[in-house]
Amino acid sequence: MIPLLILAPLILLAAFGAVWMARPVHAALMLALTLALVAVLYLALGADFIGLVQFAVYVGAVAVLIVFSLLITRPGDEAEEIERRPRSLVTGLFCTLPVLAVLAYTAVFGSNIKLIPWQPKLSIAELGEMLFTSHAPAVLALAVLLTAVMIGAALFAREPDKPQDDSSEK
Amino acid sequence: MLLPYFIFVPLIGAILLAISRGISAKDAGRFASVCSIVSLMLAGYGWDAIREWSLPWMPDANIALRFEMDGLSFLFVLLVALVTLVAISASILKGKGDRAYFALILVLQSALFGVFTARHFIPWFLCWEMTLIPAWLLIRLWGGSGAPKAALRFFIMTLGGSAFMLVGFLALQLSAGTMDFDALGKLASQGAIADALAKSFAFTGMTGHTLLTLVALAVFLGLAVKIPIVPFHAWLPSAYAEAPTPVTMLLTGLLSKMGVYAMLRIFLPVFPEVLPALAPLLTWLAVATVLLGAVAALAQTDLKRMIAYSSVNHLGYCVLAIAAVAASTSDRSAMSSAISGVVLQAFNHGIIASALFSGIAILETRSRGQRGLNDFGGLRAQTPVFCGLFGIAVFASLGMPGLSGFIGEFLIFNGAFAITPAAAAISVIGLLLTAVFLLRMMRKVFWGPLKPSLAKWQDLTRDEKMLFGFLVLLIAIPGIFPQVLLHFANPAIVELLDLLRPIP
Amino acid sequence: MTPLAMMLTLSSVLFALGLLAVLTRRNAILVLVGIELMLNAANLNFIAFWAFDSPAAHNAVEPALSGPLFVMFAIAIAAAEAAVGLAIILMVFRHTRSTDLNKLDSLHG
Amino acid sequence: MADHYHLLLWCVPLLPLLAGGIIAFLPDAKGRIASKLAIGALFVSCLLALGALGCVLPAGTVRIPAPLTWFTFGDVTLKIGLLLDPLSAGMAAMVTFVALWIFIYSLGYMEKEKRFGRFFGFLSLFCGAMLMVVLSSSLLLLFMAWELVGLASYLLIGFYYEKPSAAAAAQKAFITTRIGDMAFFLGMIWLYGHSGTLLFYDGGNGLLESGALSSLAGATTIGGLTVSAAASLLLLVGAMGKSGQVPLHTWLPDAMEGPTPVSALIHAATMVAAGVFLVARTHPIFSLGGDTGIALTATAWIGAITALYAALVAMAQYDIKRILAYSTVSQLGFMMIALGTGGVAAAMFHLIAHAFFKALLFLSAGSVIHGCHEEQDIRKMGGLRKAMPKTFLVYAIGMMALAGFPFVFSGFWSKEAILHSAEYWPGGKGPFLIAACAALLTAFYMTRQALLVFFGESRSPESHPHESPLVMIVPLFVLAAGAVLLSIIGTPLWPWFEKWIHGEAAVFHAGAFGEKGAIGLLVLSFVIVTVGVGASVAVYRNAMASSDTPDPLCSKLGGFWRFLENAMGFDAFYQKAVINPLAFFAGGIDMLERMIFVPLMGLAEMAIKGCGRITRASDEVGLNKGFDGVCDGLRERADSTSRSQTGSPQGYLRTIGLGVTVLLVLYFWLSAG
Repeated sequence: MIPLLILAPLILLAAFGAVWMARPVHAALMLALTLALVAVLYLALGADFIGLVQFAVYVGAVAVLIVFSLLITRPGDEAEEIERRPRSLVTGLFCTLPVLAVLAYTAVFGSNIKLIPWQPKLSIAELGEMLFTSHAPAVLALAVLLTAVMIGAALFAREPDKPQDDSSEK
Repeated sequence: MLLPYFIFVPLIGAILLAISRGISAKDAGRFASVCSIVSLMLAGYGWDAIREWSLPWMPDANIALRFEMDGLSFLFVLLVALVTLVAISASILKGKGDRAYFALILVLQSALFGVFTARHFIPWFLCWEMTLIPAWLLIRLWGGSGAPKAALRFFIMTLGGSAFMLVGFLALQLSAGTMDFDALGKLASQGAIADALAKSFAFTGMTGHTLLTLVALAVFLGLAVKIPIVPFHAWLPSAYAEAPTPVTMLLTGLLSKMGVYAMLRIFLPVFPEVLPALAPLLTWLAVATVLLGAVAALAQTDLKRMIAYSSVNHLGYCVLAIAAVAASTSDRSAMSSAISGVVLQAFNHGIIASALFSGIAILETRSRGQRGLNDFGGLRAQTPVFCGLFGIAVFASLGMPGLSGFIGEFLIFNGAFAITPAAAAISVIGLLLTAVFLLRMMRKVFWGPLKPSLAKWQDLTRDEKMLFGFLVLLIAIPGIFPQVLLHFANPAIVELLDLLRPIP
Repeated sequence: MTPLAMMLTLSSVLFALGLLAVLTRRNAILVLVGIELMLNAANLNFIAFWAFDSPAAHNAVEPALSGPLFVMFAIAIAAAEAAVGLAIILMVFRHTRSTDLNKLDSLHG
Repeated sequence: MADHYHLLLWCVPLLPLLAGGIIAFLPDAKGRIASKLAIGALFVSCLLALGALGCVLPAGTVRIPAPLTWFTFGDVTLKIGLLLDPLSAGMAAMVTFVALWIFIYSLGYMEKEKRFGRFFGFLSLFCGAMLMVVLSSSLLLLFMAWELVGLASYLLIGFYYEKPSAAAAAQKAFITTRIGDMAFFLGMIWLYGHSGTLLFYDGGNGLLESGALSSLAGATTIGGLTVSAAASLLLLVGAMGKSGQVPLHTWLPDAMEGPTPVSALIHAATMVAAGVFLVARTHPIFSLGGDTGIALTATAWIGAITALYAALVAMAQYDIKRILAYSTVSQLGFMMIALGTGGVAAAMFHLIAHAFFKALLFLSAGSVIHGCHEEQDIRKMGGLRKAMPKTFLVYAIGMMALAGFPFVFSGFWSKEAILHSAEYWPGGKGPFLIAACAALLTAFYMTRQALLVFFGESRSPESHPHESPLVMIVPLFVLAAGAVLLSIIGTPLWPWFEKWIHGEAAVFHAGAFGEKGAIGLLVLSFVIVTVGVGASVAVYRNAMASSDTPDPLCSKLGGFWRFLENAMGFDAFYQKAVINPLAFFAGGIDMLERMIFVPLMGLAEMAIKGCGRITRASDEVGLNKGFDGVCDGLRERADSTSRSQTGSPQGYLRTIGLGVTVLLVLYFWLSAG
């Protein structure tokens, strides 16, 4: 209960930063922070393995990937971003707030299921066994998916053989 | 399972020709002739190996893609392969055509194979109509100046006839529940079709016999246009004359035979119940066809039109024999003579007409397109070999014994005279007139003093000699040994006879 | 307020924030950031239900690992998605020299 | 033995046919091999034919090899084969023998010919076909060979095809005989349809055996004729075409356009004999109606008319070959009389005797023409007796045989036999009287010809006639010997030939002349010849002073003479009555085609096209206006709608988000409610 109470505001704060920061790199870094905090929350809740995975994959891979992508691409115009924010914020909130309202309503008032408290303990052995027995097809499918993604991403990201007409700008 | 494949060999060849860019017209022709030879060999092999092939297509409606090759089909398939080969060779020799031309000829060949082997109306009719498109294109695109009009007429007339035929067969499908030729033949021999028609079309208030007569007439119309029988022949002279000469060979040698074949395979076995009623009409139309063809040929000055009319005349004999079979009730030996005569006449006329048109093609090539009766003269002195070989074809055409034309005519008249003596006796005048106009052609083109403009003509080249020699062999051998053809056809003919008049 | 409700509220807000990012940020990469946030919100829910409800009480035969398993798969798929998404964005960038979504309107009617 | 015999018999017709076939495809421009091949083949087949004759010499011998199956149609098997009886053996021996000498003669006559080899090829084909006609044991095979004879004659008459007249004559010959052939064809299939067989003799089932004959005689058909009579009449028309009987004779004089050996062959051995042979062969069918049945009566009268007509026309001709041609027509008429009045043997005897002396006459006429540098007009000849003594000698023999000079010439005895059979014919004396007149005329015109050609002074002094080479003279002497010696076997004293044909043994019959009427007939024949010759000598002895002098009879007879000279106008009549109407009719049919059928088809075409137009119009009004209108409207709406598509992804997302939210709210609202 206590780690939750501590971590929740931090997570929200970091997430807000990720959404609000005008400079893309800052936003990305705030995202990394958010993900890391969520990982800590997992650890605190007893899901050690998931937390570690979250760390490794999200913080270590995805966030870093995003940062690199930002470095490769030309960042947009910051001033324009700030200038145009109020207008886009209005429409964004117009959509977001009803969603938040519904979700929050459900979260606060809708969870009337009867819970039986326990000491959650994630057994890595059991997890592994399940992964390679009953969930083996899913793992295999995932493996194929990841392979395809790897090849596809490499293909997409590859510099084209023949430079386009805009290559003269380089 | 060879039967369906030899049908597709020319089609595959046509597709290959269509997609292979950049080969010369001559190579295209060679390739087409190779396809033709391969299908000929496969057909010959198929005679021994496999006779039947069937694929249920819409079993609920009794529709099957059923093909079968008996002796009768085999002779016609053989004729298709031979005449196509000759037409392709003649085109090559004439320097006519390109890739598309040869591809269309091969498509036509494929469809003709289908027509002569299909045993169910649906695949048969598909092939029957499929012959029309390549033939139309061949006349339209490679023909003379009047070709577009002639081709359109050909197309419209035959298509119109087919439409009636389709309606007739739909009526049979609705009432008898099948369009399979053999099944219909069996039903017909039990006299069941008229009853079925009467039941299905009770709302018309007509008797089964009347209905069946109407259906038979509809089918007859489709066949009559194709053969053609007077008065549905008017498309023929212009189409034959305007088409490029090798295509004319295909038209007269093969397309007209479709009608004759269908008469034997469909018309006689399916409608025996109304044949006696229709026989007088058929007989006198046949006599009219014979006489009109011969007399009109007498008045022609265009060699191609003359031979075209002579084809009308020769096919008239086939119709005469078929009419005799229709009229007969019991004279089995006369009927078998008539049917054998039809088969032989159809086969031999295909070959002979090809030879005659090859000769005209040679005349046309040498004279740069002239083919008038009076454009030539005295060629025998200049081109003795050509004259000799062409003369053999001419004499075969007028029924000289020892050459193939005679046997068919003898059997036809033998059968027809026993059943319908008056009609046969009148038709004999046709035989006489054939001699008159053919010999007049020989005299005007080959005999008499040599025209000075023809003094530089060369005799046949080696290739032309080979082509003509091949045709002359095909003319001479069945003339002396008709058994080579009858050996194949006779079992089928006996079968047909049994079907026509079931032994009680 | 039960811990579960708190967790769910947290994830709701996180989801809304992600959605806001998706809808308002003009940089395509930052839209991807929003999507990651929304995915994480979903993952939080899985873990929450796993952590605050005993599976034994529901007579489960198998070990109660559905939540973590789903999270595992979700993380893997999210990684894949991020990789492909970023690759696409890179390609778009190479074409248009921009990652500004407002400029990518060739589907405009 | 029978089998070997069978093969050898087949060789008789097949050897010349094969030789002809080989020559046709032989690359032999000069014809050196061709002539040897043709003569060799014919020589062998002549020996075989003589051997075959020897086989059937004993009276009553007939050999019928087993027929071969030619082909099978339906359940029916068609058989053909050869037949050796006195009739066919005698004919075969005559044909091969006479033809052989004509071949040898041609070696000399055609020596300078360009197409020498081709000529021998056609000759071989001609002989082979004729031998097949003669030896055939089946009416079908006979008909086929008959047609081949026609083909060969067509090729030979048109041998000088560059000459339009030769080309026309060949065509005329083929077509005129084909008129007869078609009748023959019908008669044949009629007989076949009735009796179920075309074999003459087939162990009791043959066409000429009692079973078939009685069924033929029993069945009646149109006009109350029996089938046998009707079929016989058709066969007779066929024979008339081939044998040049009135009114189908017009081709025969025109056939002179061919080279002279061809004329000899046509007139003597191969072509015209076929018609007479056909009637002789099928005589049992002809005679089914009795001696005065319609078939035999028709035969006799047609023969009589022909004999008289041709003899009259021959009187007024100037062309040496044309006179001989009409004399052939006339003699064929005699043979027909003989057949009609019941004497197959007399007809055949006259046929064979005639073959010898007519071949002789034609060949010597050829020799005359050759010697006079291709001159054929007898008005321009004269006095050739001195220039061509050998030719004159054999010509005189031939002429006397034809005219029927008494006792030593075969022609006398054969004609005497014909007159004999005609006289005792129960059907009337008409044919007999006409035949007697014709015989008198024969003596008259033959004497006229001989006088004009060989006697008197030459009427073309500038020409220098010369005797022909040995290769042409020797055959003439051989044939002349034949024309004389044949009389031995045909006299009433020892009528061997007549008995042999009928399968009986001949005995020497010393009292023959003592029989009733025999002496009278002999005297009559003698008188006829004497009167004919005498009259002719009286008229023509010194009549022709120069080639321009008109014929003495011309001035006396006037118009009738010119009528005869034009062969009684048959050609002009046919031109007017048959050929022109036919051409007119053909033109009419062609017009019919162009004016009626093609427009009718045009109507059908227009109807179909009209349907097409209507369909198209209805498409345009109904479908296009309706369907296309909807489509156009849709497209306009779509244009305006598509403007709402901003292309901005976030705009779409917002819309989706809003939509999802609304749905969620609705869901909760409703589920809560």
